[in-house]
Amino acid sequence: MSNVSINIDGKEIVTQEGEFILNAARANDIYIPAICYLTRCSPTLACRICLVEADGKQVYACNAKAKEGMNVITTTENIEKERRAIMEVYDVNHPLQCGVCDQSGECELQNYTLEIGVDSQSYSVKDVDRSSHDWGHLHYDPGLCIVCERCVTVCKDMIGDNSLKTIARGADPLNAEFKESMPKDAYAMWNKLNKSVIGLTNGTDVLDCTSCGECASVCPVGALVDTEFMYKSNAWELTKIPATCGHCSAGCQITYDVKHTSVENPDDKIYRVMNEWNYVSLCGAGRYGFDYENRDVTKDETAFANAVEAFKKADTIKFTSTITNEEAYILEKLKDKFGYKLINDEAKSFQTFLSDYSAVSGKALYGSDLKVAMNSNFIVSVGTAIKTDNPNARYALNNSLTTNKGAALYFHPVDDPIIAGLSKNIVCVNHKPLQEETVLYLVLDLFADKSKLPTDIVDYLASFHSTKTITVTEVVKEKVVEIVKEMKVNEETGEEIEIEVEKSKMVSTKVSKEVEVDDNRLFAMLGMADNFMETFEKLMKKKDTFSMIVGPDLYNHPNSKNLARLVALVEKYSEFELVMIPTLTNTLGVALINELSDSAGEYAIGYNTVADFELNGLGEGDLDMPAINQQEGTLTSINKHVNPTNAALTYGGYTLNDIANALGLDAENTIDYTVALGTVAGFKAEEFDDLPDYYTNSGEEIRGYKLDNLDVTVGSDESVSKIDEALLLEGSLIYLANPVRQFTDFTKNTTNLDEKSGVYMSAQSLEESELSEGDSVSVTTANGELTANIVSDNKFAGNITILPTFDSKLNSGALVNAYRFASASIKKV
Amino acid sequence: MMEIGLNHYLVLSTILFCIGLIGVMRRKNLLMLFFATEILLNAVNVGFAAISHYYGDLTGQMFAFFVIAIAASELAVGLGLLIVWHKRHGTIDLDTLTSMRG
Amino acid sequence: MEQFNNRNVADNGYYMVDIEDYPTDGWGQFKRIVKRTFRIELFVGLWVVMREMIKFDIHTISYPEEKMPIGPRYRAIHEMKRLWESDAERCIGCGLCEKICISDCIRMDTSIDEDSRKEVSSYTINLGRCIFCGYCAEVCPELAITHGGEYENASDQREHFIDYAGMLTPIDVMKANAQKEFEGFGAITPHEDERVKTTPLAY
Amino acid sequence: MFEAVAFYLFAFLTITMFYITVTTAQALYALSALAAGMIFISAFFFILGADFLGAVQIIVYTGAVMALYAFGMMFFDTTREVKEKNGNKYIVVGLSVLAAVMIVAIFSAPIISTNMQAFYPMIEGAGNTQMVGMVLFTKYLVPFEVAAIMLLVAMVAGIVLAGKKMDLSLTLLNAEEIQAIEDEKNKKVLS
Amino acid sequence: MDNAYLIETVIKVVVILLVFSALAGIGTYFERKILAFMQRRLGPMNVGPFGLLQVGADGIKLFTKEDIIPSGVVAPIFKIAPVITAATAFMAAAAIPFLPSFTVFGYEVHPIVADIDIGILYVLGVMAIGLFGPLLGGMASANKFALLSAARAAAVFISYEVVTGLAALAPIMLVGSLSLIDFNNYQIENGWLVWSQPLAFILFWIAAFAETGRTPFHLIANDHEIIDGFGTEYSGMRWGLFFIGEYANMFFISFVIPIIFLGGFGDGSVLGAFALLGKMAFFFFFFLWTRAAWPDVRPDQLMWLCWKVLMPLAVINVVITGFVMMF
Repeated sequence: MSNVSINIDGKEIVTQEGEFILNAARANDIYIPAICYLTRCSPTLACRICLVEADGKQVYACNAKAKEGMNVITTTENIEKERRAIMEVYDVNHPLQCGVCDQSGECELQNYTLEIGVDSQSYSVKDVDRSSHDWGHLHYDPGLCIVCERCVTVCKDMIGDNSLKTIARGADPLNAEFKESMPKDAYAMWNKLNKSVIGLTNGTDVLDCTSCGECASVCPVGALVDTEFMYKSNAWELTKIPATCGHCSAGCQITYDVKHTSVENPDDKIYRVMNEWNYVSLCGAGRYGFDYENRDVTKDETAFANAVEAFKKADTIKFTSTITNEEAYILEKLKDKFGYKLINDEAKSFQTFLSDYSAVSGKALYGSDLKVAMNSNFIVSVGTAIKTDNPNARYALNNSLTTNKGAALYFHPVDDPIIAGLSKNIVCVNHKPLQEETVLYLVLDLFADKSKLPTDIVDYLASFHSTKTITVTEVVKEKVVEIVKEMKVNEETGEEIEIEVEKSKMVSTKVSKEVEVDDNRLFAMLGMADNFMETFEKLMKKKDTFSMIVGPDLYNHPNSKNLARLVALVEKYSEFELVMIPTLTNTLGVALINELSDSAGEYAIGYNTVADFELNGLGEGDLDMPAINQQEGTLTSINKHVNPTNAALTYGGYTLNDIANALGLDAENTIDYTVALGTVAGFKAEEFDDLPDYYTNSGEEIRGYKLDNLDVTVGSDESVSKIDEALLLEGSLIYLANPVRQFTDFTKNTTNLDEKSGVYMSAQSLEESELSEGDSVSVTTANGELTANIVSDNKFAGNITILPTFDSKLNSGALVNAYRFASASIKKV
Repeated sequence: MMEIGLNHYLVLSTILFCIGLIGVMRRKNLLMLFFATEILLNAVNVGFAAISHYYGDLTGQMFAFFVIAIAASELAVGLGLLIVWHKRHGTIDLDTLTSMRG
Repeated sequence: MEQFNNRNVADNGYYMVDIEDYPTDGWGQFKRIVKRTFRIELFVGLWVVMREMIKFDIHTISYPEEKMPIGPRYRAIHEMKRLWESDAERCIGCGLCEKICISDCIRMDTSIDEDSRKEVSSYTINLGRCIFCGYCAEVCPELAITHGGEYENASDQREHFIDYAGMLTPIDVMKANAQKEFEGFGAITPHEDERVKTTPLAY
Repeated sequence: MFEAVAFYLFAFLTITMFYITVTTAQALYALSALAAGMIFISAFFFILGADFLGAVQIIVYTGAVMALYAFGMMFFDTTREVKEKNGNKYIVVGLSVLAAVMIVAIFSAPIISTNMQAFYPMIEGAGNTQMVGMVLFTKYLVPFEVAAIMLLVAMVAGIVLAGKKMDLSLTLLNAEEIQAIEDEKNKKVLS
Repeated sequence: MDNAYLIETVIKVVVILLVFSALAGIGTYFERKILAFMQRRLGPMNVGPFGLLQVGADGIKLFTKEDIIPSGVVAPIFKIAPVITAATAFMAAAAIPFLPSFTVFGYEVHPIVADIDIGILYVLGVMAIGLFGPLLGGMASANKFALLSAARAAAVFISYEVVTGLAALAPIMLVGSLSLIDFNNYQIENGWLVWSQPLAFILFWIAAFAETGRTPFHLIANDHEIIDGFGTEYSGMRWGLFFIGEYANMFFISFVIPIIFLGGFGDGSVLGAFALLGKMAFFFFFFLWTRAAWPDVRPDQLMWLCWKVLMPLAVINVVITGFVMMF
């Protein structure tokens, strides 16, 4: 897109062609009021307050696109009149209960009413019963609602749940005289407002969605609030502590809103999590899973002495990737000093995958990030349960589908109705497990520039193609003219006479034809529809930006090396921008910082994991450690950003740094190591306190710094092995994945996330296996056996049983060899 | 024993004088030294007054008066000197009086 | 404000006290003492106090038995009022008093009650820290928190200075219709209605 | 009998007090004990019929001399512990006893002999004060005057020695004058 | 020494102790009441009728209060100092003839504990010892305000002792005796000494304020600049002893001034006795009166007044008296 320059209120600004005037103005610090518009989402045109005059015509700034030489005036007398009228209308019948409203203090209705100076009311209408509803974890008060539809918009355009819609209000129509007496746009806005309120799409009174709470977050008034937070605290009492969400690898910007617990208890407590909802969207875990801190920890000196002793005795340190970069660096330093073996299986597999990838691509890291994915209009997702592996990747997928009119291919063995329901332009392919290579070959086949691709691969791909003749039924439309007799009343005489009228109509007739088409055997291998190629061609219309998201299924795949090379080839020889989803919060950081070993030694220390001596942020181990929301430090996100996070709550115990100091390292605080990270390839030597953490008005993310994607010298070997069709999993399958809103033991520890641990089965498989929710079953694989209760989950479909990993007590990982799928037998006990 | 004679007073005077001497010998602080001197003078006064009484002669008392007068003058001049000394040296320790030592 | 800005004290009935020069030498001081001695100023002082004693014109009151009336705008210990209509507490838990309090002595916990309404689950004013500025009463939208005239708040327990129950109008007083409305700081003035703009009511 | 009881009582008290004075390391004890001892000494004078001497002892010694010593103590910063010489304790005591006995023996030797005549015998019917007055202003007039002059000289000497710059009052001086004094002090230190 | 004399003396001592201890208490009541009236207040009103039992309440309070010995003080001296003040005040009473002698059941009572012939000198001497209360209390307190107070006590007492002595010297020259009984008798014959020695009277009176530390010269325990001076660290009854000493001293001085200058108890009649009590009452009242009316002077002004005004005047007075007596 080309740059254009427009003039807003006499200020010459440069923006991209097709950019909305509102966004262009915001990016240049020009203020245009707007209530219903959400950056990144499609304009709603509900509030009409962003009215501006562009080249003499009144347009809506959120909807009108910038054109070269456009002259925009943000306020005219008429516009002011409109805005004033709009705000007065919003205040009509709005309850005067700011005193008890949760939004009071950060309410946009309050702000705009005060700013526009509404001190009197000219309009009125009879109110209807608008009593409030409890929608499960959300509370909706239609009385307070101004029907800006931001909740509807964000649910549709960002989240993809489509759980909310506008429904009829059932109010009396407006007095017709207002049409004349009040400004035009205000009247139109009011007319619409008076007809609708927000309702649920599922027709019940309880939300059934992925429970992200984003709708409550974007609500400008107190109409939608979290039930848990409702009436707990006023906005101004809360101290906002900027942080990075520590649950998955998305590294979302959040603020912990913190206040003293109660009158009696002055200790801080997190009341809610807020975000810059214009630029970042949270998932349910990020929003509601905030109280996972390690509580009431004091300095237990004996435990600390034991820990130091254990460190002196140990030869192995096991850890998970839910740690900060600084802690990972401390572990690495300790490894250098004492020769520990660092064990972290999931990070190790990601590290291996990355290095295998680099061997072909010549880059240390994947080339793209979720922002690019969000702005692209064709996305391919391979090897990830995207909804639960990284909700932000799902949001990017959905946003691309809805606002960019994009299309997507979703390859995954598990049937996911939520992903399938994002758009009609997404094709979900539920291939069999271990077929990821086939998928990647298909992607290469469909998208790669064959002229550049190594010839052996081109040949191999060509071997799947054959021509076959199929009978195609075509619909041919023909114009048929027929004579129809009609009775007609003679106007003069009043008699009915029969006349003949000649009528022509289109008639479609089906014609069978023999057509010779290209048959791609890969489709059949993946169980795709025969006519996929047609669908694919439809999807590919007007697509110019491509993104591929690959996930953890590939890292743990038995042939992961080959997959990594294939992925690299896809990125290299097609237009795809590549994103890899790191398994856990800081897997990327750990993979870059630590030198990991394969096998453990004799005496292991575990950090947040089971070992001979456990350091634990969950409050269960031999020595307590702070949880992520009690720590300062940096986390490396999927966007290759090193994001700072701050301690929301005080922590009274020892940290890893204390142990390191006792063992001879020297740093006052953990964050002293932030600058030392610069010695790791890709990281920068920046002080923690210098790391920025904000978004600009144009939506640019200024948080921490971006990792350098370094070049890696590679040979010219681009060979990949062929598809091993013998790899198959027999029998009923299990898959290691988490339910929505759960990631690790930390999310399990929170009070607001109520997902139970157990064996997750879809309604379909429950029906087929004649089991019911709550039954205790034993799952047996070649590697082991576990017993747990069945949990029914309608967020996925199909016949695969899902075993969650967020509960380490369940120890579901022991059932599989690295790869997330396994064949298993499930019996009722 | 019950009849108190001159000897009793003289013995008392001796004891008090002895105490005063001990004080003069073992004190290092000049002010304490002055205190010991006052004890010496008082011991003598007791003797004077006793003799005066037992011999029906007022001369002893007269001397006692003069002793008191001397004590008062000694105090005035002595304290003045001490203040000067203290101003100059910040201490009134006997060990600091060494400027005449060869 | 003009009358406060004029700091030319001489024009406003103030006059400088004529301080005589201090004598610098002994003779001067002697002269002064003689002068003062013979002007018998000291005895004027003696006479004044003696005169007052003889007149026996006592200007104090015996405090615990008698008390001075205090003005309606006096800002002593807070009172939490109840609603005349329902005897319920007026406080709605809006938190404005908590916000405006400049000595940070008000704290409240709010929660949702069984009727889905906001309820104040605990409320304290730390009177040991309160400076009785009256902002809380002024900002209260419900006239729930007001200042009363109760200024005798001695106690041997600091706990007693944060007592909510003591500030709330007792229910029996309320039942007896004996709650006194506050006329002082922050209360509605008699002309409040004139300041309200009317809203059209079409139905 | 009263006389004996009084004598032994006061003798004991006096010796105790003076002993405390010379042995204690706490200056305030020394001062208090010395003052108490002075008062107890005056009791002997009252027992011995020298009423005037006793009153003078109290007024002059306790009222004036000790008060001045206390004043001095505050000046010299010795209100607390004082250091002592570390001599051989027994030698000190022995020498003191010896010297005291010798001095008292020398002075009292002629008195103990029986052929003593009273120079100024007591006059019947006159009080002690009157007799003291008579003797003092007749036979001892010249020594009395000399003593008076001595006291005057001592007073002048005391004032001159201790009273340098005593008339300076920092509260009455202005800043420049105080600065000048400071400068003068500093100059002395530097030179 | 016969037994009757002994018993009489013991009774007199006990009576004086009791009466003046009580008077010290009642004195505080009068002081508070009179000061209050002069300041248009009511004073103590709550304990007993017109607050009369306030004294008792205060006494109970002082006796039952915790006796605090702060760490850092020189404990023995600290403890004994208040006793010195109270004791010397009462010791001074030994030589004061409070009333003319009278006869009870045929036994002549002399209302004086010890009629020694150096009475006035004795009173002065014992009052001089009274200095040691504030002095030792202040020095032992380990408190800078107490130490300041001790220094002031030493300076004021030594200085005003001189004025008192010299002021009393002229009357002594006239009377020719140090016995207070002789003073009384002299004035029966020759008229009140205040007429022949007005200057000495005034000087003695002024010095009395300094010796008792009362208001124009209330510098030793000056509440508003050195807290409570030597009493800062004291609490309970030890502080109460200082208080009793101060008020007892005021009463004794109020007796001594009329005895020396205003004819004492006169010829021994009942009228004379009441006249003495009346005079005493006036002088005591005057102490309170000045406290209500006059401001305090500065310490340096006090010294200046003593050495440069009062003492020269006293010396001149002595000299003039001597000359008048010679010729």
